[in-house]
Amino acid sequence: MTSDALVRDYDTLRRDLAARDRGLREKVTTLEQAATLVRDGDHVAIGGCTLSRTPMAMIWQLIRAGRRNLTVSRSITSTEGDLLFASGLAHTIVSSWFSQGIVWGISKVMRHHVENGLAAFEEWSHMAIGMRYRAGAMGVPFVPVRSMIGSDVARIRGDQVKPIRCPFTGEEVMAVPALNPNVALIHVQRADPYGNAQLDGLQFMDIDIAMAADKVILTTERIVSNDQIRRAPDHTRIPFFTVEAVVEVPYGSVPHECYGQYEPIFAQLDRYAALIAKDPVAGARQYLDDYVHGPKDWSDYLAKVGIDTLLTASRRGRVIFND
Amino acid sequence: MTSDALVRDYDTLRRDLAARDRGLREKVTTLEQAATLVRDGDHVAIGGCTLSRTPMAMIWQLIRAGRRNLTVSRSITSTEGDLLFASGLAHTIVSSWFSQGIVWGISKVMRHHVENGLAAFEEWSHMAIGMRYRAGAMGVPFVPVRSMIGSDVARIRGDQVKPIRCPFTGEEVMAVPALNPNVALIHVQRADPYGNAQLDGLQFMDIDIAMAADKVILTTERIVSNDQIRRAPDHTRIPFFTVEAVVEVPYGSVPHECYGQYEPIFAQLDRYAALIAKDPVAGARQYLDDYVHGPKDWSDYLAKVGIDTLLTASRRGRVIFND
Amino acid sequence: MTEQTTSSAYTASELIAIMAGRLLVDGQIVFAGVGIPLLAATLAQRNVAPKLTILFEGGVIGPFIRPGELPPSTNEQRCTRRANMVLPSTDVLLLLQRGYVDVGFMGGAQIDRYGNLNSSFIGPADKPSIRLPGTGGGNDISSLTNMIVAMKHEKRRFVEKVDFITSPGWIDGRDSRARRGLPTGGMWRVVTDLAVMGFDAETREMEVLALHPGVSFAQVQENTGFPLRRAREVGVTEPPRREELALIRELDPDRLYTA
Amino acid sequence: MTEQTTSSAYTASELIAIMAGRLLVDGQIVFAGVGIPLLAATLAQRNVAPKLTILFEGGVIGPFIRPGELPPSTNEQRCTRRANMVLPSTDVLLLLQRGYVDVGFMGGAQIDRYGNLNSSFIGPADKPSIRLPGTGGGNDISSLTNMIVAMKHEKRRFVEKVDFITSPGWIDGRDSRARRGLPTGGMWRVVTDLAVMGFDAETREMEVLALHPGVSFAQVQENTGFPLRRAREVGVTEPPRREELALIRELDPDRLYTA
Repeated sequence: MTSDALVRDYDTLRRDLAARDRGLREKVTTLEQAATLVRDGDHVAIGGCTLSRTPMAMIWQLIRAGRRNLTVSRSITSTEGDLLFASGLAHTIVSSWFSQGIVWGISKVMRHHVENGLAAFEEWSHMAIGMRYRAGAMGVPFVPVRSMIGSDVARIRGDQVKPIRCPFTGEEVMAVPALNPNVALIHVQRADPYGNAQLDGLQFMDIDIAMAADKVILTTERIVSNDQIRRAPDHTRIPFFTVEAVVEVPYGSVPHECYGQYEPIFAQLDRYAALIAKDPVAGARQYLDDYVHGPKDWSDYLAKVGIDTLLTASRRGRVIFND
Repeated sequence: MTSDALVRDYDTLRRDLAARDRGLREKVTTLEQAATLVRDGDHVAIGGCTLSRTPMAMIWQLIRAGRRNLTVSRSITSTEGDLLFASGLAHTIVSSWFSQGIVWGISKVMRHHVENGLAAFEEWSHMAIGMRYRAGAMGVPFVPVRSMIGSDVARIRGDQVKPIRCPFTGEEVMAVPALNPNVALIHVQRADPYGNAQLDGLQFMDIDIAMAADKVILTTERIVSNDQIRRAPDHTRIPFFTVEAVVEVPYGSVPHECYGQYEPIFAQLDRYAALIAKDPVAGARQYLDDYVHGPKDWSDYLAKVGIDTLLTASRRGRVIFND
Repeated sequence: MTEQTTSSAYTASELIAIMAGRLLVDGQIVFAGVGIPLLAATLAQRNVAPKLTILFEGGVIGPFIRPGELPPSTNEQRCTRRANMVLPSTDVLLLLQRGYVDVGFMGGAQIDRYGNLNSSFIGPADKPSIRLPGTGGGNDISSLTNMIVAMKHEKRRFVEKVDFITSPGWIDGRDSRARRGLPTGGMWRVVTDLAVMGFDAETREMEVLALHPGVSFAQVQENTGFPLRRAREVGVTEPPRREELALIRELDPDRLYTA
Repeated sequence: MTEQTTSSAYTASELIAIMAGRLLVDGQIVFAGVGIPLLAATLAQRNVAPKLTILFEGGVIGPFIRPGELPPSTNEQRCTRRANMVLPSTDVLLLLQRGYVDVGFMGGAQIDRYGNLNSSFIGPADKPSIRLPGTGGGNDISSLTNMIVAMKHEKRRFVEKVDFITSPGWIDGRDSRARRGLPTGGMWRVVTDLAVMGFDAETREMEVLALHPGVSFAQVQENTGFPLRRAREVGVTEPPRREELALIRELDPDRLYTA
């Protein structure tokens, strides 16, 4: 399966999943090994949203591993999107919004790539992306929605969205196509060695993404025993059989946040913004050199961000729940 | 809006919801008052499933209040369905399965009513009912599914299900129509006075039912402060603005179970089964007289079930989680 | 197989549960219905397939049922004991549609030559002589995955053509299931107290694969309302072992499902 | 209104936030975007509408934002503080489609005579001079509910026709929105640092409803790239009150959104 077909046909979808070993087995591995599960050209969906629970360590590893030509989708794209473009990892980003964040203005890196035709930012409404993952998760080829209708957001999608008539009411709604990514990258607070994941707080689209994807690469702040998961089964949000790799990566979303664990590293985000403000190409390259290619491993990267900075972010991430 | 239209048109659906006061306000009331929110002829959806989290106290109150001609839907129907038919409360039950439970055999009360044309049991697949509620919850008139196709379960639904062609893949799937009940009856472990509800364990279809319905009548084992809800917002499953009434009813599912609180009252269920085994009509009437019309209130009903019995059921309902 | 490890004193239901449980493979994901399927899957999980993952319609992934506390349906809290995950029931059914499930496993009231199941109506649907409890998740499961059915072998249950197709098997045989719009799944095995049956790969007619100890093909045919095919080699199943019987009696001491 | 309770020393953003916040009514359910809308909704909630329920795109129902800790987007944990509920972001957006939301409230980069918003492209979509960040939830919100937009009043932002309709307003005016397939919602108010505008009930052209203190209609027209209508009676808004300004400065002491 390539990421060219808009909607994978059902026989192929079923066969792709049936071919995978979905049995209860341990999947704990390293970032390096997990990165081998992503092939050049894959459609990779990214969990979390904006500055939240971004699977940054896994993205960081994929850039280091030199993967190319990915199509990446995410509800809302922030600085990780800049790195995906600047590193050459992704040629297309499917998203509803793409910039560092409102307080930092429009992403100059995104602008440079898109305005010069070096890469594509394929825009869908936020709900439409969510419903595309949901259709994929449910194993149906499309779902009807009532947004995007009548706007240019729909118009420029061409044949990727289609009006459809309800067979009961006769009214016209919009069909959005299922999205079944080849790989989903998801970062969570807690998972067991089989890949049963428990998410705290904001879920964004992660559950649908996990169900829709051919396979999930899970990074987690902490690996806990299967026994702990089984004591609170109604907190489990992602079942093990969707997951192909589990990697324990403390501070795995830095410089973004992880709910209940740490807040975004605003100093790091400001530093990045300042770098690309001068020159989006050189600035992004320097950031990649300094923070992605430079460190010998993820811990080294964290050391470069600074232990005081991390502890402050942790304190701020927890203090909100002291109230 | 009557329950005659298969799918309510969107304008009416939006208008019906817009007309309701969805503001943050206290809604604590009594079973008697809550029962006035259900009108004769309404489509009433029932939360829980089989012997679990059945909103029994509310059903009990509706029978006492003499409501008539309801269409009732539920994922799977057990003894509450017998009472709905035998009391004349419902003329139609929309469900995937209807009997007391496999260990008690086929419901003689259901058989009596259906085989003699006194009432209707309208059968859909379990997932189809779930997807009908889900379409209703999402505000779309239909969703595609891949079950019921090719079976007589679909055939006897006639125009209530329709094949639909995917505009992207060209394949034919089955469209099931949205179901937006007039009222949903849902029993939970915990809710605040505004109607924010936190469910433990099995959710069944309750979240979709709550979102799909015009209004929810919530019964709860326990009313907690809004402050408690706000300390664990990711445990909230039903938002206050779907809810029209909140009634605190300890043991509100008896003789069925409530997850983490109490198990089914098997002795009571055996007693009921024995009563209707002899004569479904006289047996059900006697049960209604003894357990529904007889008691002066819900506490009196519980006293009739027996305090020892309730405490034993509570112990058994909690012991499963001691392990 | 020695005398010490087998036993001939067992009920029909125990036999069915044991034989059906043996069809499950470690590591599989099994969507199990209430009754014998639940019992057989739990038996397999405790016996030979510790990594078997059981799904229940109530919205449960990977529980361990406690001996002596079998749930009255697959929708009660007993079903969730030490599960990996609980989720809305619509979503656990959608796992079938997405393709996560290896095998569906349920009981049946009436089955026909092509493995179609009826649990809705005896007699015409508009004026049935018996209104049965209905599909539950049966239609969804059998529409979307490969099926094992466990049931008593009686002539009134094994009929030429079911009165009503509640849960589709191979419909009218050959490629009729796919042509009706069901490209995946299908009836795989039927386990009774007399034999284990499959379906001919081409015609999709029911065929006897193996006879239970002491049962003849003629006896199976006699209890079947249509001509049964015989597989090229009809085997004989290994009799229930003492450990299997001990386990099943530990699981269901009150004979809730194995009377 | 006395000197003691008003103040003329405020930024344009503060003025917009205060004026926009005043449009919210206690008990409403408001879907708020990041920036001024988030700030204005929080202001209203703390000031005059304690039972206002704020929804955020990240999947949040009814939070209380803490002063000095405004979130950088509507998708971080700061958005969830003391919320009634968090839920998947797709599901919070579906609340709009189902009809639970009274009003959507967002910022805008470019708006036209009929209240259509552009946050996607300056110049042609296939070769834009500026690629803007895109719709986010804007398209969904404006397609499905009644809208308040808060933005700076500049001629380059108030254009005859937007380059690209990201978030639909009244499309080409009159009943064109409904004819395009959007039967509900629509642009209700536009709040700027100069005035509060609505849309003519028939033609759906933008019209000035009220001018902020010291602003003339001519001044508003001068900063608008199309001819503005005047409502039958153009009012003058009450100036920001000291309490409102104090509150907004308490909420945003670092001037994250109100510089």
